[in-house]
Amino acid sequence: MNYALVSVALPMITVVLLFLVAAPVYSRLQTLVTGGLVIIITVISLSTSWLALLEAAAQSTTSYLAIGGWEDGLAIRFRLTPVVALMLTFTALIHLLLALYGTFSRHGVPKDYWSLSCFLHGSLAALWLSADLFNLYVTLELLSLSAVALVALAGPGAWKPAADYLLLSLAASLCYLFGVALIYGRYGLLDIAMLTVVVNDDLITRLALLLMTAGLMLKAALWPLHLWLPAAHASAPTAVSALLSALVVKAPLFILWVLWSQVAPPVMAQQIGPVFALIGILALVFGGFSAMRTPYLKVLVAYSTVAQLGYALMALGLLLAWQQPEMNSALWLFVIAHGLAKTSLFLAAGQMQTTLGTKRISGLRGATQTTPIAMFAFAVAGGSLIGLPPSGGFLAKWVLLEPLLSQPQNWPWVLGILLGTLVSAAYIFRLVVMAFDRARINPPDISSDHVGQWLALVPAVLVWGMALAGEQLIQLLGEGI
Amino acid sequence: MSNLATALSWILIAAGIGFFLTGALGLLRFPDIFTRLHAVTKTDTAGMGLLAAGLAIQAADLLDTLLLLFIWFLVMGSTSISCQLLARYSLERDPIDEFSLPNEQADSIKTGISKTGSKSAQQIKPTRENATQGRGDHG
Amino acid sequence: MNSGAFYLSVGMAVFLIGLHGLLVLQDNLRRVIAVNLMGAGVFLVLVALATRTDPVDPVLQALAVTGLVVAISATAFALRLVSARIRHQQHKTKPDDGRLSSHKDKPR
Amino acid sequence: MAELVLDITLAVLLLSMAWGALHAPIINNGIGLFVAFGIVLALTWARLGAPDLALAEAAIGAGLTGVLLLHAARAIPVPTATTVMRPLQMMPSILLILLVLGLLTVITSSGPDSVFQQTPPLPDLVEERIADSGVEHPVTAVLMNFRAWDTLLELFVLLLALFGVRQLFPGQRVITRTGTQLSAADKPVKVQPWPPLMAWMGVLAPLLVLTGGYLLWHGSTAPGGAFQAGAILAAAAAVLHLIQNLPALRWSLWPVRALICGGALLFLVVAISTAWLGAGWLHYPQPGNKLLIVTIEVIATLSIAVTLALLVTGDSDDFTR
Repeated sequence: MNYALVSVALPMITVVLLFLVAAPVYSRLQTLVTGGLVIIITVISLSTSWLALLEAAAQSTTSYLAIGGWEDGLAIRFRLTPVVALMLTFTALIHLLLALYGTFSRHGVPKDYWSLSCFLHGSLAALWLSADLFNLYVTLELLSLSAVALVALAGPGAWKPAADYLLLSLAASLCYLFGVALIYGRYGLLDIAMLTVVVNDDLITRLALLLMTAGLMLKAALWPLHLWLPAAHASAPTAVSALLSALVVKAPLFILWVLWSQVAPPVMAQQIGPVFALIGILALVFGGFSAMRTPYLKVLVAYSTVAQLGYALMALGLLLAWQQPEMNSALWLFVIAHGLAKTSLFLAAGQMQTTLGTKRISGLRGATQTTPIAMFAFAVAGGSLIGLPPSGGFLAKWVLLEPLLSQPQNWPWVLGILLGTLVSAAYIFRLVVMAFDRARINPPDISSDHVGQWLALVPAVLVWGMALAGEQLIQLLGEGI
Repeated sequence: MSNLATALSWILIAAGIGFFLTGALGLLRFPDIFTRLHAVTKTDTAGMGLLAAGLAIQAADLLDTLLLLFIWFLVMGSTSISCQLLARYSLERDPIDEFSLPNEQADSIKTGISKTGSKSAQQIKPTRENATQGRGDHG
Repeated sequence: MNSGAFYLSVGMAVFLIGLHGLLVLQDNLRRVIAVNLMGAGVFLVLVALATRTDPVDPVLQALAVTGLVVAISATAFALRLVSARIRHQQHKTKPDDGRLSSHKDKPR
Repeated sequence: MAELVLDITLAVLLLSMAWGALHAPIINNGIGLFVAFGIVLALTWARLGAPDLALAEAAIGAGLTGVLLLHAARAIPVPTATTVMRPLQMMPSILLILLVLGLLTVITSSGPDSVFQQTPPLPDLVEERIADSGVEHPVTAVLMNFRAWDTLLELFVLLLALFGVRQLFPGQRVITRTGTQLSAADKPVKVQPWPPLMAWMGVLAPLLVLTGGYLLWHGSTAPGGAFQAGAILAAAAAVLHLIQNLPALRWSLWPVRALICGGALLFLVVAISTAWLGAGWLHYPQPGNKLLIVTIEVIATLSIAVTLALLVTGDSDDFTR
């Protein structure tokens, strides 16, 4: 547990130090210095969260830490389970990749990115660890404020989507808080572990969970409430939209999972399971359809986030419907595979956009010649999104499909997954085909930035490397909480 | 507490509330900003004073009474200052003709305006200069 | 107890007024006010639930104070964002020529 | 009977002002109604027996939010009627109907034998443990000791809001790299504000600082505490800014930055040192916890005051009026 505390406290300390020093980040040297500092911080927190993962995997029970030493109901509690430790490592890994991209690639990141990314890292770590409903509200608020500040970094053009994103996420947090208030009113408890024992199925609990689910679905941009996401993610700077899609939309999904698999009584969870699975399929189809239609590169990648979250929601739905703990590994493998693949997609898209000087997909003609490595990264990461065999995406889809194939009567879910695969293949290949069209090449405006393109390739290779660690990952995540 | 004192305090409180009501009525009915400001400020101060006095009679000990009077002092100060500020601000935004202006600005306008009562901006140029020295910066 | 239930429903009503305003109004400044009203509604519910115990439940009061400070910081940021955008729109004289950072097509 | 009348009037006021604040034809009327809503809400907190919240609501909810709103409303060029109703989309109306159903369930279920009837365990838990929490007032004990982690994240939320606001005006920031003074020509001409205003603010500002200090110190035994005191000090700063002799609060001056980051940094350092040396994360040592809590509260009040002052009055070199 001490390792986890280090990976929470470290980013917060760096944020305050960066504010105190307020070092100007204008010249190349200053970017290197600040970026170097953030890279060191993320490497340390990556190693500590890795140790925490090993520790959590070793011990069977989940370890709790009551903050301030007060007994159970009163104090806020941190809990460390394999899933939480894995998400801590995943957050540190994504922040490390983006810090490297920000320091060494030529286009880099806006100068205020560094302290805000440490803020995001700290609030995410606090969110994964926290086992208290109100504390989750405060960390959610910290998370969405830093995400909006990051989106607003892209200059006046991004201020309108940032304002809409902020207003909707504030309204969503207040819906969530309303649910927390009703739960406290009904049971007098805020601690999640103690609530699981006490909760029973009545009207107020249903209303509270409904409110919290509505708030969290709006924050995670799950299908019916996703309208703010494409504008916000497309207008944000490259590294920021990678951060948003890979991590920020996953935190509300994590809380949704905690709520429905732990807090809600099993009979209620079984009723909501099919609903989530159905919404997942609709998200896949409609998200994919919008991704196919949009003429803009970054909007395509943003809509593919909305679509891929459909997979995660379907895994959650089926997990709740059949109450089988090993479906957990499907859900979390999706989250990690999608995070890595989406980082690579956004970095590659950002590189191609700045090098070819166009925001439209039609401007990517001949990208395989002008920006070969970026296009390669895009295709490899796209392969994992579709779920081609040896990639992380395929691993998750395989774990999801396994129980479905064993019982023939739930063929509609298999049909939904295949439909989703088809749609995601459609919008990825739409772009790959455009890139191989070498007849009317769109000449690059500026010399391509090789370091940045190779950095965009790293997460794509990682997501394909996930298959190597497939067995341990499935076994680690299998037993659920 | 003798019932005479309670009766007196309730009379004072009723009078205070009466003042507040007339102030609100004045705010709704009066035509322009100056008269409405006048109505609200005067009745607020008087009503607050009566209310404070009425409550002070029922107050348990000296500390509460002093607290009530202190509140009344603050209300009196704030409302009068803000009323003056609002009046000067609206006067500076659209100066009205010279007849109803208070003393020193009235004659400066008289010297400024050759024709009778025309309110065109350039003719009352002088009043703008001396009005600015009194304008607080409402940044 | 009935005063608690009464204020519970008043809090819920204020929350609904705020939510309705947020969904219906177009002017962003008013939507910020709407979000503040939603916050006030939720805090009303919180404290209405707190009045069930004899000395009012301190935990819920602390939650409400914490929520209030979150609300003010979020509102300050939202207001500055909204007014910055309005000020930027005023100064934007030349038509937007598809510069990289700005994003013309608003996907519906 | 009297309580019922008070409840009904407060409820009617709250609902009508809430609706008016959103749908008043002119935006400034809307903001005025919202500030009045804040004050009536503070009255409701007092009626419901939550004095801490009443203080915080009056200082923060009605006061500072009102100033921020009016400041933002000045950015809108002409106060036109801005209640263009957006066509009521399908999705929001469905959401709304669901929530109205929720309202009915809440009312029906919170009748006399209501589901909420059973008393929650936490308040009596707080009563027992308050002796060794270092503070007598239960709300401050919960804020500063039992749920200290929430308050720590709270300070970071404030810090983040200020940082988010700061980078919205990168273009207009006039930080002279070499620190040379602005030339006399473009220094804003000092307009001497109206003398009686100066006099009254001269009385009001020290009074506000005094009240803030009293609230902070009294917070350990009675309603009050870091947030309420910080908000009142920020109000004092706003008042001083009105008469333009607020000392230059600039982000580029390191003491200002130190003050702003002080609260969050100290709390985090305490958390880490208790985890490392002491018994556990934010586990205050038993004898010294009152002193520790008071120092954290004082520094937190200063940082909250300066942060809110900067949020309300805006950094002087940040953007010119």
